[in-house]
Amino acid sequence: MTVSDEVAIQITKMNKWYGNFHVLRDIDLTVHRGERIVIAGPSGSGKSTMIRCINRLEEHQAGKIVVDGTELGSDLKNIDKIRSEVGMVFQHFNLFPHLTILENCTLAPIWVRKVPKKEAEATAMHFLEKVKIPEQAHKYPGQLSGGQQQRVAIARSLCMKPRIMLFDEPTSALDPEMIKEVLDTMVSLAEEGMTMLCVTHEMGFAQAVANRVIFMDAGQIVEQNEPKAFFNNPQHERTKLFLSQILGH
Amino acid sequence: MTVSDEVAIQITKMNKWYGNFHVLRDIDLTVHRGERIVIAGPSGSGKSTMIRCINRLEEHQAGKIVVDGTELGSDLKNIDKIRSEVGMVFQHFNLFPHLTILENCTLAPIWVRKVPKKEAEATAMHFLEKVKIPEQAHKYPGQLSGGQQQRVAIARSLCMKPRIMLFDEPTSALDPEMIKEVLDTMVSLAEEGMTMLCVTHEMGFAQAVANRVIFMDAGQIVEQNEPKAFFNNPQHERTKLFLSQILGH
Amino acid sequence: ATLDDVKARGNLNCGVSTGLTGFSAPDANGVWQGFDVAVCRAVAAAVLGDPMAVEFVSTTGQTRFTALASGEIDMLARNTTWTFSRDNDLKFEFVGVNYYDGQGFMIPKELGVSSAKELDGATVCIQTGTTTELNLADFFRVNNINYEPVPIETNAEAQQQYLAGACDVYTTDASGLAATRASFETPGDHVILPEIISKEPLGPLVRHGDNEWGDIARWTLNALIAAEEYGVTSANIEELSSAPTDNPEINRLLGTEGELGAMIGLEADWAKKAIMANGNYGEIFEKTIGENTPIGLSRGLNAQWTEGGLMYSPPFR
Amino acid sequence: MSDTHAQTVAFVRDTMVEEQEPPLSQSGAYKWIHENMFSTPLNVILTVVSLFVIWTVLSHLLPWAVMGIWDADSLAQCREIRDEIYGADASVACWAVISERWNQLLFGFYPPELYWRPVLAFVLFLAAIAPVLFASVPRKALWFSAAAPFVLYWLLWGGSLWGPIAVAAGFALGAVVMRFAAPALGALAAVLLAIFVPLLYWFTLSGPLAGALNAVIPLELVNVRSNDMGGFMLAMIIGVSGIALSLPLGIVLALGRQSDLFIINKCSVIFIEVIRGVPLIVWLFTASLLLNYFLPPGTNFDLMLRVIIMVTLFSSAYIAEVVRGGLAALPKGQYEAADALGLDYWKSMRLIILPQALKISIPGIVNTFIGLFKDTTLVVFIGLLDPIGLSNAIRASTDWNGIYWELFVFIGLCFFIFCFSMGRYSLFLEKKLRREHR
Amino acid sequence: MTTMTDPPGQGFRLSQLIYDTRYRSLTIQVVAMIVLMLLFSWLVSNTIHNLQTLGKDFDFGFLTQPSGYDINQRLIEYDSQSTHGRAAIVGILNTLLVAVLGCALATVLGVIAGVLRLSNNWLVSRLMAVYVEGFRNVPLLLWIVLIFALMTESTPAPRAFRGDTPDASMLFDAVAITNRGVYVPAIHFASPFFTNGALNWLVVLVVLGASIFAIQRLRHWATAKQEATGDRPTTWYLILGILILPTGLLMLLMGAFLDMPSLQGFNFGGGIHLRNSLIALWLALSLYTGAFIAEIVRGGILAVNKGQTEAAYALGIRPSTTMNLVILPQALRVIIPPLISQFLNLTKNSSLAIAVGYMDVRSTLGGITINQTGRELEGMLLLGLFYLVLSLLISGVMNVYNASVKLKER
Ligand SMILES: Nc1ncnc2c1ncn2[C@@H]1O[C@H](COP(=O)(O)OP(=O)(O)OP(=O)(O)O)[C@@H](O)[C@H]1O
Ligand SMILES: Nc1ncnc2c1ncn2[C@@H]1O[C@H](COP(=O)(O)OP(=O)(O)OP(=O)(O)O)[C@@H](O)[C@H]1O
Ligand SMILES: NC(=O)CC[C@H](N)C(=O)O
Ligand SMILES: [Mg+2]
Ligand SMILES: [Mg+2]
Repeated sequence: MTVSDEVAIQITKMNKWYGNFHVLRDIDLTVHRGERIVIAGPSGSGKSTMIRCINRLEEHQAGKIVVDGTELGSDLKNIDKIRSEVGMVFQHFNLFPHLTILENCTLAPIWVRKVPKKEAEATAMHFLEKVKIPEQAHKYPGQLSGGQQQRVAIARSLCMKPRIMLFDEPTSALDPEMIKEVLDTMVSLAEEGMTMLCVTHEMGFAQAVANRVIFMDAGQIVEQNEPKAFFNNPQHERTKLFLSQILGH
Repeated sequence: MTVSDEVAIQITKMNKWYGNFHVLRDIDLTVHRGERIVIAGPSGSGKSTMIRCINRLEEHQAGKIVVDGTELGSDLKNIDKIRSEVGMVFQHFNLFPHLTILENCTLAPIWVRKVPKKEAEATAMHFLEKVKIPEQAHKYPGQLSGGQQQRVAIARSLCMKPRIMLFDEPTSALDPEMIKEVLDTMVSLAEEGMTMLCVTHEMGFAQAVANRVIFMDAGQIVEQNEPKAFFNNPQHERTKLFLSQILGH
Repeated sequence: ATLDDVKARGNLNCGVSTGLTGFSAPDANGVWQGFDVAVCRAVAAAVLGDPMAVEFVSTTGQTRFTALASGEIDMLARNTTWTFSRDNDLKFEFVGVNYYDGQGFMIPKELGVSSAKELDGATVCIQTGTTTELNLADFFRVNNINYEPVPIETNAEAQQQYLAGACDVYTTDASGLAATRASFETPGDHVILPEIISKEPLGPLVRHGDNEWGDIARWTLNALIAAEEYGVTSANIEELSSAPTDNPEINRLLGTEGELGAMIGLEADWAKKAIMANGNYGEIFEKTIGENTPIGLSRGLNAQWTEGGLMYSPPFR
Repeated sequence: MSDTHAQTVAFVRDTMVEEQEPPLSQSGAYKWIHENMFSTPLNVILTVVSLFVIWTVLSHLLPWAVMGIWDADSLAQCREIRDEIYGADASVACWAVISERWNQLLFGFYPPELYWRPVLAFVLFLAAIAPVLFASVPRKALWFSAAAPFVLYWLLWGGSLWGPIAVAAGFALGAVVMRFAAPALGALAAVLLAIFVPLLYWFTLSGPLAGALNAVIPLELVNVRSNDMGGFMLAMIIGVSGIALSLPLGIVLALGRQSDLFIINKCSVIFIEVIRGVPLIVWLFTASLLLNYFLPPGTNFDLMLRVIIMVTLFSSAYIAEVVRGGLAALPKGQYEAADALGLDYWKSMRLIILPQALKISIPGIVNTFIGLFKDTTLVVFIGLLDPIGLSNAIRASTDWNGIYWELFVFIGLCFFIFCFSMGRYSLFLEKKLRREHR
Repeated sequence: MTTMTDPPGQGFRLSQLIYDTRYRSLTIQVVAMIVLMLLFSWLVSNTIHNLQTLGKDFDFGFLTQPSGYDINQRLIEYDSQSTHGRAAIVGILNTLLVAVLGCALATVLGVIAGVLRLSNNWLVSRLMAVYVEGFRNVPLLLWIVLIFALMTESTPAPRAFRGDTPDASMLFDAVAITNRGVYVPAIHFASPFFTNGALNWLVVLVVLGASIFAIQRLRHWATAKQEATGDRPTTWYLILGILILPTGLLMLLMGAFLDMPSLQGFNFGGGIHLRNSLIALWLALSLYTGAFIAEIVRGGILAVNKGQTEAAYALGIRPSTTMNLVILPQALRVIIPPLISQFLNLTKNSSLAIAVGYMDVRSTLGGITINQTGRELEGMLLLGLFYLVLSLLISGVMNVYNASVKLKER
């Protein structure tokens, strides 16, 4: 688990509004290759919005986002390039219900990366094995449990061989027994050195694998630090309040 | 808490199939008046099915069920008689959302027992007080919390002055804070000597009030014993496995 | 029986056309007027004593027979042609003929057509559910010329389509053509071709199976015709019926002699009331469609037999 | 874990960033117009095309409609006025036909001096459905709703008030029988009896009873014949009675279709499918051509009544499907809870299931009603004078021969206003139900 | 294992018919059956009795009698000497023709309007809302009548095309729009293979079918290639070529030429005559049903979770590919069942042909035939049966489809 000096994501003075509502304010963030960052913060603080800006699911209105050396703007080519290099896992999995697990995993490689079908399937099976559900490959998403579906969603992203992975509360829609299996998968990914940005409230996970924890409130980054320091010695008032709430629970 | 010799429910060699699937196999069970029985077992073992057979929400195909001296068969009069003597509380409360709490409670007494409305309301208020929510009598179920709803469901059953109460996982759809209030209500019922059959995984409750714990698996009664012996010294392999799982959890 | 129904109901349900000037159309006050309407009023007068006790049901070519068969109307007086199959297959009973007619064609003058034989390729508006559509098919087939039929429900609709030029020719009974043309802004721009391609004896009809009722309708119509023949008019009828005259036929007709009324289950002066409703056949004709009306039909075939026409009532005896 | 960057990344914000206004290009009318109309080349094309379409339609329609002439006795006079004001080439509407025939379009040939009756009936009708449609109206008002059909009938058709009262008494009789027979005989027998006794009463007693009562206290209104009713009033009568009458039948059919009893289930299914498989217009023709064949010889009633019967059967099939949806939407637990309390089938249906299922079904019923209301125009083909039928009659008169658009536009507009607002109401209900049920 | 026995010592008692669940349902059903039979036989006996009084019988013989009337639009040979049965078939074909044309156009209109209603162009989406609400809330009959009136009143009569300086002229010298309908050029063959025109068309159709088959093969090949190499070859120009060239060549070979409509006598001759009645009915049905379909399409697209699009975008899939591979397949499952019931409605609504004098089956069999023969019972029965069979067929197809696309769930 080494962090290189190479910059994977560079966000400078990024601002975003929904109508007149100022959701993201002066976000500055540098993520190095191999870093694993956990983003925490109260609901509505703009966590999802921020990571969705990184692969342009939302448009930012001011400032600059550079991913892997490519600046995100309205240039469609850049967007396509970045999207195929940044994987994303959603809270509600968003698997394609009309396709089998295998087809879910091969769809993007075949149509975006133009990988031959055979090869795409081989890759897919490899990642499905990694998330420990190769035997479900020919079932449909509706036939799997929530935890299994989330693992498929991770495998599906991995099939695009992304250099960066974004997770938006990947476990919050799951039953407690299933949370563990998904977190395990994420830990093993982290161990392989994947650059990861993860919005989560699983503080155990944060302490175990994160290089850095970012705390957001009211659309801004309020505090960031390495996990140990962050949890044991929060500086900002809001961070303290927040931590007391979620840890006391 | 005395158990009389009088038999309240007598089940002999009862069998039930869903299509070709043999859900209940050779069930034999005698419940005495005043007994409080907790039924446990893994999911799908047939617990719900068994207690639903007792008031004929499900039909059994072989064997005999005698409730309070009346045999459950295809005779409608007997079914009506037994249903009005056996109260049932469901996992999802199943209150009638279009009626107020009070109306929920007086409906059956008025229409089945032909009790005058005034009297039925007096009884209902009495039982609502017992479950500690008389002040909610004129609200609608949708306005109450889950725990309150479940207590109303219990009061509704009690209004029919049943001699036997069946509970099917009455607390499993509730948030942890609410479980206690419902269990308290049930304990106070138990203390009054009501004959109770209760499917539940609340082992604390079982130890506190049950006379007997029945463990079911794969449609059969695998083991039964008084609670202390059952928890401390399970005999059957499956019981041990099951207890290790739910207690270890 | 129909007679009892009508008496119990207190009015007569009479089927008429949806609107054909001179034959049946409501006037500005909503009161139905016309040649066919007069027959209904005469029957109502004979049966109920009140010519206004009629409920008019407007029917199209297609709905008229079912309205009659289903009992919705008691009689149909809607320029309907008496044909074999209507009489026998559709099970109706024509009670007589109140207008002898034939099918003709109307065409704008500017097209310069002078004979129906020149209509090759023309678009022809016809009313569906009529004899005209059958005659038309025969006529063109026999003469081996082509045409394009445009089926239309009502006369009003047909008139509109014809005037808009959606069809070149409009064909129906010659009387209907005259009536339609009379309501045009410039009737002079349209000609009715000389060919009459069929016989169209038009008359009122009732259902099969109730002969009593059929007789009432039949003899009411005959009474109107006979009245003209004997010179009984609305002007002199009071006088003629106040005391027996020296013409026994008139006496029997007007009920001052004999028991004819009782024989068909009506009062003795039934025919008098019928005639008083709108006058005798000739008077009705003159008032509604005669030469002094905008429609301007001459008596022609419809003159009394004594005048060389076909109107001939069997004797009242 | 690598700590190489730990020191460099630690960051605590000391001053919070204040909320700022979005950049100018991101707000206000400029952004709205840009985003909503000109964001891409395709969008620009669409905008231009739409503007063109709107302009074409309005530039033809508006002057025609707005400059229309409201005061004339006939089309010819209308044209004269037009020539005077605008010149001969102008194309303007002649709304005079509406102002002249307005009453006819509303009431058909209903006697003008009695117009107050349908108007009053309409007001009463609105009052009667209010408690059904809006939960906030006191429940007691439902009694008025139950009585309304008889009052409305009496107002519209006239005759003796005792007739409808005697008929209503039959229903009351049924209810009484049900109430007293049920404990003694069981529900099934009681239901049968509660159907049979009123039937017997209607066929034997009710007529003479009404006659006798009327002789004692005459409460009569002038009779108006169905033939004289027309226009929107006719459409309302057919639509409303179709829905109101088909509701009970539809509920029975829906219950039948949900039933496990093979024969009853299949009969309901066949009835529903047959009715829905054949166009309404064919059923209307059947009503006008064939119904008399199926009834005892000599029965011969009003075409309007026959149409109402047919429309009732027709809409009952649709209502049945709507109600079935409502029944299916109820959780199984409701049925089970009712069973467990010892309620029998009829009681649980009446007290638990139907009240909830019907509430869920109201939007669907309203939509069925809209469809039915539009379909009432089909009665023109069997000779009833609905608004379209009346427009034909008006066009056939010499005064208005040659007028089209004004009538069609007016009738269409009336239908639109009515159906559109009903549609909105049903949407509102759907949303409300979704909120309540979640 | 024991089997269920009756309570001992009790024989069958009559009260069991009502109180015993096993017999109770039987009792109810038998009672219902008896009531139904009684009702049914009452209706039948009434009918028999009524027919007798009227002196009519129940006989389908009229179907083989000559009809005596002409039908303007006929897809098969028919003249006034043909039988009533054949007239009915002509009517059925006309009904099917307008239904098929209507379904096709309604789908196109509906899809366009539905998609445009979701457009982020405010003006366009409002315009489409106006279209949808306008058509949905006004009776179809009124639309049919309006459109028919629009066509007869605002288009010139054929005679306006006549003369040296005609008031009206043909579009491109090929299409004449008149108040009797639209005349468009027809294709005829100068050196046909068969003397019978229909057979020539059959040959053309066969070749066209073969081309479509070839296109299918081509697309298979493209898919296979994509699976093997990852790249999908561009095929649209090949597809276009295969579609047009063989058929075009064949038609040239057969001496295809355009038969232009031209004024002949009273009317235009030559070409194909699309009657006003057909066009008005077709347009009205399509516009009306299209409004409903637009709502269905809109609902279907909205029913696909926004997360699906986002997931596809996040994977780097392009919007157009996302539409094809992710949104449409899911939306179609939601769209197609109600779409088919709209087709059913359209087909049933085509019976409103009566308003414009279009000769559908209701007008021939259920109109003129009944009127000329007085066989209303038989005629209405056949007519009802025809519609019923048609709807059952269509809903049968729908059920098969529903079963085949049902999402697999746990
Ligand atoms: N499409 C939108 N339009 C307007 N406001 C939005 C939109 N999406 C989100 N918001 C608002 O933006 C703010 C930030 O939302 P965001 O989803 O990023 O929060 P979050 O930190 O992810 O919260 P949570 O933990 O609940 O997911 C919230 O106040 C939300 O209401
Ligand atoms: N209506 C039914 N048709 C077919 N199988 C059924 C039906 N209801 C239940 N089953 C099956 O019968 C078995 C026993 O079900 P039951 O609900 O009694 O289990 P349970 O012990 O109550 O489990 P749980 O703890 O999950 O409620 C299960 O395998 C279930 O799948
Ligand atoms: N045109 C008509 O309305 C009547 C036509 C013709 N006399 C018939 O009876 O069929
Ligand atoms: Mg979020
Ligand atoms: Mg259970």
